[in-house]
Amino acid sequence: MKKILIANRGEIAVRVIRACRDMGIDTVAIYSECDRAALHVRLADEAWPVGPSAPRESYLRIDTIIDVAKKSGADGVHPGYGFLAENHDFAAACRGAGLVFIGPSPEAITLMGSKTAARQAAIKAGVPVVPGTEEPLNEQTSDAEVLAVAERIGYPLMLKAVAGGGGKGMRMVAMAAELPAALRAARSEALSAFGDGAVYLERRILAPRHIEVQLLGDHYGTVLPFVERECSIQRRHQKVVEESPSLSVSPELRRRMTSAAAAVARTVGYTNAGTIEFLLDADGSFYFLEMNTRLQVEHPVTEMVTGVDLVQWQIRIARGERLDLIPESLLVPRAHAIECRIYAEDPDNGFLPSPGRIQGLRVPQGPGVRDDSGAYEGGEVPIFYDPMISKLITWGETRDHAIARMKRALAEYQVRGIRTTIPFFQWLLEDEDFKAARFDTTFIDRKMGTPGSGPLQAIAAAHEELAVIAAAVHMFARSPATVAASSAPVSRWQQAGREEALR
Amino acid sequence: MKKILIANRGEIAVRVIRACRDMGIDTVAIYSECDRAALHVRLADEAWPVGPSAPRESYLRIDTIIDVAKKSGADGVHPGYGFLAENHDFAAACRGAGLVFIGPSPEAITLMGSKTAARQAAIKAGVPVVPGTEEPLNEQTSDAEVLAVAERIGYPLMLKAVAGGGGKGMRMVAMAAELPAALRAARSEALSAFGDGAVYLERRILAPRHIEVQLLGDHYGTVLPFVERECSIQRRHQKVVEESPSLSVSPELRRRMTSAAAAVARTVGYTNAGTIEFLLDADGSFYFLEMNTRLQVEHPVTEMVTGVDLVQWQIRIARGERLDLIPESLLVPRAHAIECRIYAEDPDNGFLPSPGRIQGLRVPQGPGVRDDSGAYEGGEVPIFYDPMISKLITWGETRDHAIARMKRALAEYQVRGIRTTIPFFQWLLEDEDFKAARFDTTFIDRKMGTPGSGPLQAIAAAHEELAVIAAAVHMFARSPATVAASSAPVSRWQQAGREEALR
Amino acid sequence: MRFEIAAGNNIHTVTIARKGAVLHVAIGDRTVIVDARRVGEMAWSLLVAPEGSAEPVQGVDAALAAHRTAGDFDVHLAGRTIPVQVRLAGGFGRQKKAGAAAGTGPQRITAPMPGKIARVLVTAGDEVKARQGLVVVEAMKMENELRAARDGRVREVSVVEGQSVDAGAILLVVE
Amino acid sequence: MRFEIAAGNNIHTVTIARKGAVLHVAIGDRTVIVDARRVGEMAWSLLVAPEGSAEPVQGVDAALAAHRTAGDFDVHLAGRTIPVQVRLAGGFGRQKKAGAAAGTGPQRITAPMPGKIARVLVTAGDEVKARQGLVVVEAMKMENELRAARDGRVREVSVVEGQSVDAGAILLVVE
Repeated sequence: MKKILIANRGEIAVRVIRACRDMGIDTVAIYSECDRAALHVRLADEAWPVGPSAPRESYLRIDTIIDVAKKSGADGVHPGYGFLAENHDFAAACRGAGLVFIGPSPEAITLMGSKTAARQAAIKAGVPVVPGTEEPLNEQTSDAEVLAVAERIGYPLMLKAVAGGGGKGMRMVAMAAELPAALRAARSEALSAFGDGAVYLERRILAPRHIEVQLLGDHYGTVLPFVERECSIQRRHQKVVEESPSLSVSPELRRRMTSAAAAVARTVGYTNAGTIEFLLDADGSFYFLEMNTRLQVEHPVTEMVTGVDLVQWQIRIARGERLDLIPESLLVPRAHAIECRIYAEDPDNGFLPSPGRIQGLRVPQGPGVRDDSGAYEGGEVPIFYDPMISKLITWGETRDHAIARMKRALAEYQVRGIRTTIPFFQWLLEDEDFKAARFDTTFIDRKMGTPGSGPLQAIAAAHEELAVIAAAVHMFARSPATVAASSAPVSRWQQAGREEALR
Repeated sequence: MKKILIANRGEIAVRVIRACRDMGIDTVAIYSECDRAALHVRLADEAWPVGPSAPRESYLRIDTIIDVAKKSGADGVHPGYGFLAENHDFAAACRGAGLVFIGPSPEAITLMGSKTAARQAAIKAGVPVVPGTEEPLNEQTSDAEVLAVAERIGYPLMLKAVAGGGGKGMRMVAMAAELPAALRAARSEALSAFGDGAVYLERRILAPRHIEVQLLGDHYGTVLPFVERECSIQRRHQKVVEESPSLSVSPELRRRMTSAAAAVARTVGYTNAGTIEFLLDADGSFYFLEMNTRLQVEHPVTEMVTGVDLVQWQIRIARGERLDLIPESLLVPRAHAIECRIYAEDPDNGFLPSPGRIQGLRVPQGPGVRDDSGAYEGGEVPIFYDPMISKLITWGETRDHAIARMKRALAEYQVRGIRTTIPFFQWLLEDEDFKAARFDTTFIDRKMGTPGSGPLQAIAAAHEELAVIAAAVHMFARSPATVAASSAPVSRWQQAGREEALR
Repeated sequence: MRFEIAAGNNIHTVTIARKGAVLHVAIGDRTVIVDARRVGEMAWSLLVAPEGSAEPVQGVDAALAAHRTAGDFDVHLAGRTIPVQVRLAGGFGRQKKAGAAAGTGPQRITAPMPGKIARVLVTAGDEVKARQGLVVVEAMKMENELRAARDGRVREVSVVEGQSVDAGAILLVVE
Repeated sequence: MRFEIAAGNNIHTVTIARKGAVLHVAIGDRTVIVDARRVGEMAWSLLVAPEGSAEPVQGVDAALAAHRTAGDFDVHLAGRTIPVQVRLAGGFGRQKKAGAAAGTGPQRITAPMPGKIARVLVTAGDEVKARQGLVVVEAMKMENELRAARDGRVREVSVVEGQSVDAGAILLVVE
């Protein structure tokens, strides 16, 4: 492969561009109207327009994207995550056009992409699953029929998109009365995110941990699992913090979970990168939840503790290389890594989306810090796409060390002009239960729902006073009277910003 | 230790601040007049002025710094590298004031800081040294006397500052006629850098590699060596690229060199971080060169391949902790790391210093990249100090991978408004000999001195044309006629930059 | 120079004056000595004298982001984001009166962020109850339902489904 | 709009015009179609049509840094730093004449960078040889000796040891 088209945008497109550059492979970006000046467009070797801003008219347009791939002379396509990453038609269209799809086969996507079929595969591999519906409930299934199925499974239960992933189209349903509204919302979300409104039901395990196993499989039958990722810190079924390893997984449990994950993948002849998600119950039993047939958002924590570049390996596998990594080395984590997903959402205002222009950006640097970002100072965060603008990952000699570095990095991180979830993480990382790794998937909702657990943005009085001082200084400096009489620094700054005339 | 004063500036002050923050320790920065707005001042918990911009009036003022440490309530002092880091009077003054000096004892600094005494210590430890003068040649030594000593050693030879380090006060002397001028220059540099103009002479090993061994020693007699660093890529005896491990060091040689290094340190009862520098001859024999009794600029490459935070360990050792790292793990490098020192020098103009205001800064991000920097957009690079503004470090699964990532990172790195050595590294990293690790300490001078080896800034015609287009677009966009008639993006940008009035 | 600055639940009266190389910032009955250095168009390196001291040594790296309303900022410092509103002395008094007047008038439902109108749930003339959903704004693949603050009647609907709106745009009015 | 742009050893005549959403940039006898989007005060995302194509798809992320002389820039792209000088059409003709006249006159020794005068090696009236050291400027702990370009006599020394100088400052004149 000499040239790869990245059928995605944002931080993951940038991530793939970087991996390609490290391999000496040319890159082709695609962009919608509002993304003309996005970072992935700036960093790619080529960039082609694919349509208007709405995803259905651009990043989900298989025909346009295949056409661009051919015109640009690309010989491979990386789908990233989201958009078309788990769309078997897209994988098939790539194959049909003679392009290498950097991911599993269309057949594997179809099979594991159906959450209900995937459950069957897990059962076949001898891996326990959460009790739930055998068949998908498509858009034609009436509310009454769904209610009947739900009664059989019992409440509380989880309503999930058959074509789902990333928490989209997922709802917890505590009682029958909630089902119709939840069904409507989940279907609408699923339809908009995946183009498929079918859902299924699963019993809700109370207070489970969400543990997942990264896999790589090559075209010669080798499937290798990696040390687990702990992804229990979720808000609205959306992961917000991930780490590796999990403090709740002993080496013995790790052996069993990673073997189970690899067994599921082998059962379906899986190739390229994929992830098996499990629920880990408080009693130590685990259940197959679903398989993500693509790269995960949180893949960097695995990279940080194993040293393996997963995107590079996706490409190497796709071009026919053998997976010659040492299996044992992938199961022994090197210390600890943690990731915080930085969303353009306002944690002080119900996590309301906060798109807009980034007026100022300071990215943290230094030892143990990695920032995978699609943002830059002056860039726009559009209203049309997922609000995640970057992923901050830290590595430390211990979990405490990784968390300490994360706190340091968050304190250095400034994203100005929009609101982000950075303050939310600062609150979270101070929580005693979080620090002790005492949590499950209900953690955030419980903590944030507890009255008196303190407002998220618990601004200390001292910080408030300093903010008042800073604002006063800023306004004072720019008032005409004081600017004229001010000292060198201010005027020199202004002078430096002045553009000289063309002579 | 609750509060540490960092007796330094620039990237290393920032590096130490970050380590302290990771440990929950408060930080006190010091600043000279021109550094009021420097990054280390911005990031520290406290910042105290210590005098005018000239180093002798601020960063070298032991009395002022001790005074600030006491007034601020600091209980520890980290000297960084350079300035007072290898000044035994400073270490002693800290001790006298009841402050923990985060480094070796004043006695060890005195002993190993004298390059001639250090040679004696190495001989005592059974480690071979380069033939040279036994006694320092102080400022009173006449040219004639020095010439006489030089005749005995034989040309070519190296002239070095007794109090030296970092390549300062060092000159290669090919023949007697060159000695007086070299002596004058080396003494002047040494005096200005270390406050001591004494020099010594050493036989010049032809085409050696510069290999060094990082050590940590605690207060309970444990001295642990780390996998070697390869530092042969030097310009004017100043390291510019460092990596770990060295491709020229086999595991067997590593065992011998690291044991020799540890033996020297144990002989002098060394504590805290230090580095033993060796010359490695083409025949595989190695010679003790000197010991640096401080943290090295290039310590991050060791951190990247061992996972050990050396600055944290300096602090832990200083506060009396035991060095409980697993010795073997420090000698087995995890893949490969490489560092490029970004200097504010113009490689197209004889590496002329290039201080000034940084008009624009884009720092590379993504997997395997670390930037330890003292720079920020809008910040000044002063004329008074070392021109190094940042260190770019990459890690890769192999040396080739680390180099590929370095090239990618350099391509993303933009430092605008001053000239830097970034283009120099892009030239270097394409060199076939460099890529094959076929080099010694004369590499850069040979490569750059070879006529027809191509100009450093071999700008391809295609890039030149693109630069012309970019400049034309920029000038076109800002001419009054076109700005008025221009499309949305330009005017929106300008609008966003406008400050609104106070109502 | 005198400001009123709102932060959190407090409105501080702040007087600021240059004295030689430093600024004296009076907040309430305390005067803070500040050495301020601009490090960007909207960024400051402040060194602040701790309580009881005249030596400005406490480091505060502060950057501001301006809101649409003049004088409203997010102040970023110590990894926190603190919204503040700055007015010239007396500014809040005037504003509060205006606000109070508006409080009793019709409810203007505005877009909390830029987005697209996913659904309009009412039409002009409809009677609505407090907490009833009026309009759904979609941004970043999330739907946000805006509700009525109190009972009333829809006077005017200014948007249609599918329309893009800016933050602050008036979507409908309930009286 | 027409410019003369010097880069490397070449002076390019460049004509630039907007045609719909793109720019047509004529360099010599080739016209390049460029889709330009500003991404910062001095930064551009350019998409350039490759030779023989009308589709602007080749990505060029370019940022500029202005020198003191108007129209002189460093262009940063693809990790390279490329100095260019932009003049309105005919600008270099005028400048070259002025430059030629200066070439035969007295040598003005100027500071190549901001720094401090470490040593002055000559005094007014001294005869100097080509390559002879005249003054040493120190910056960033490195000493840089400035030498005479050809034989002559020192007419004027404008600096003293220890003095700070800006880049471009005239240090002494040799005639």
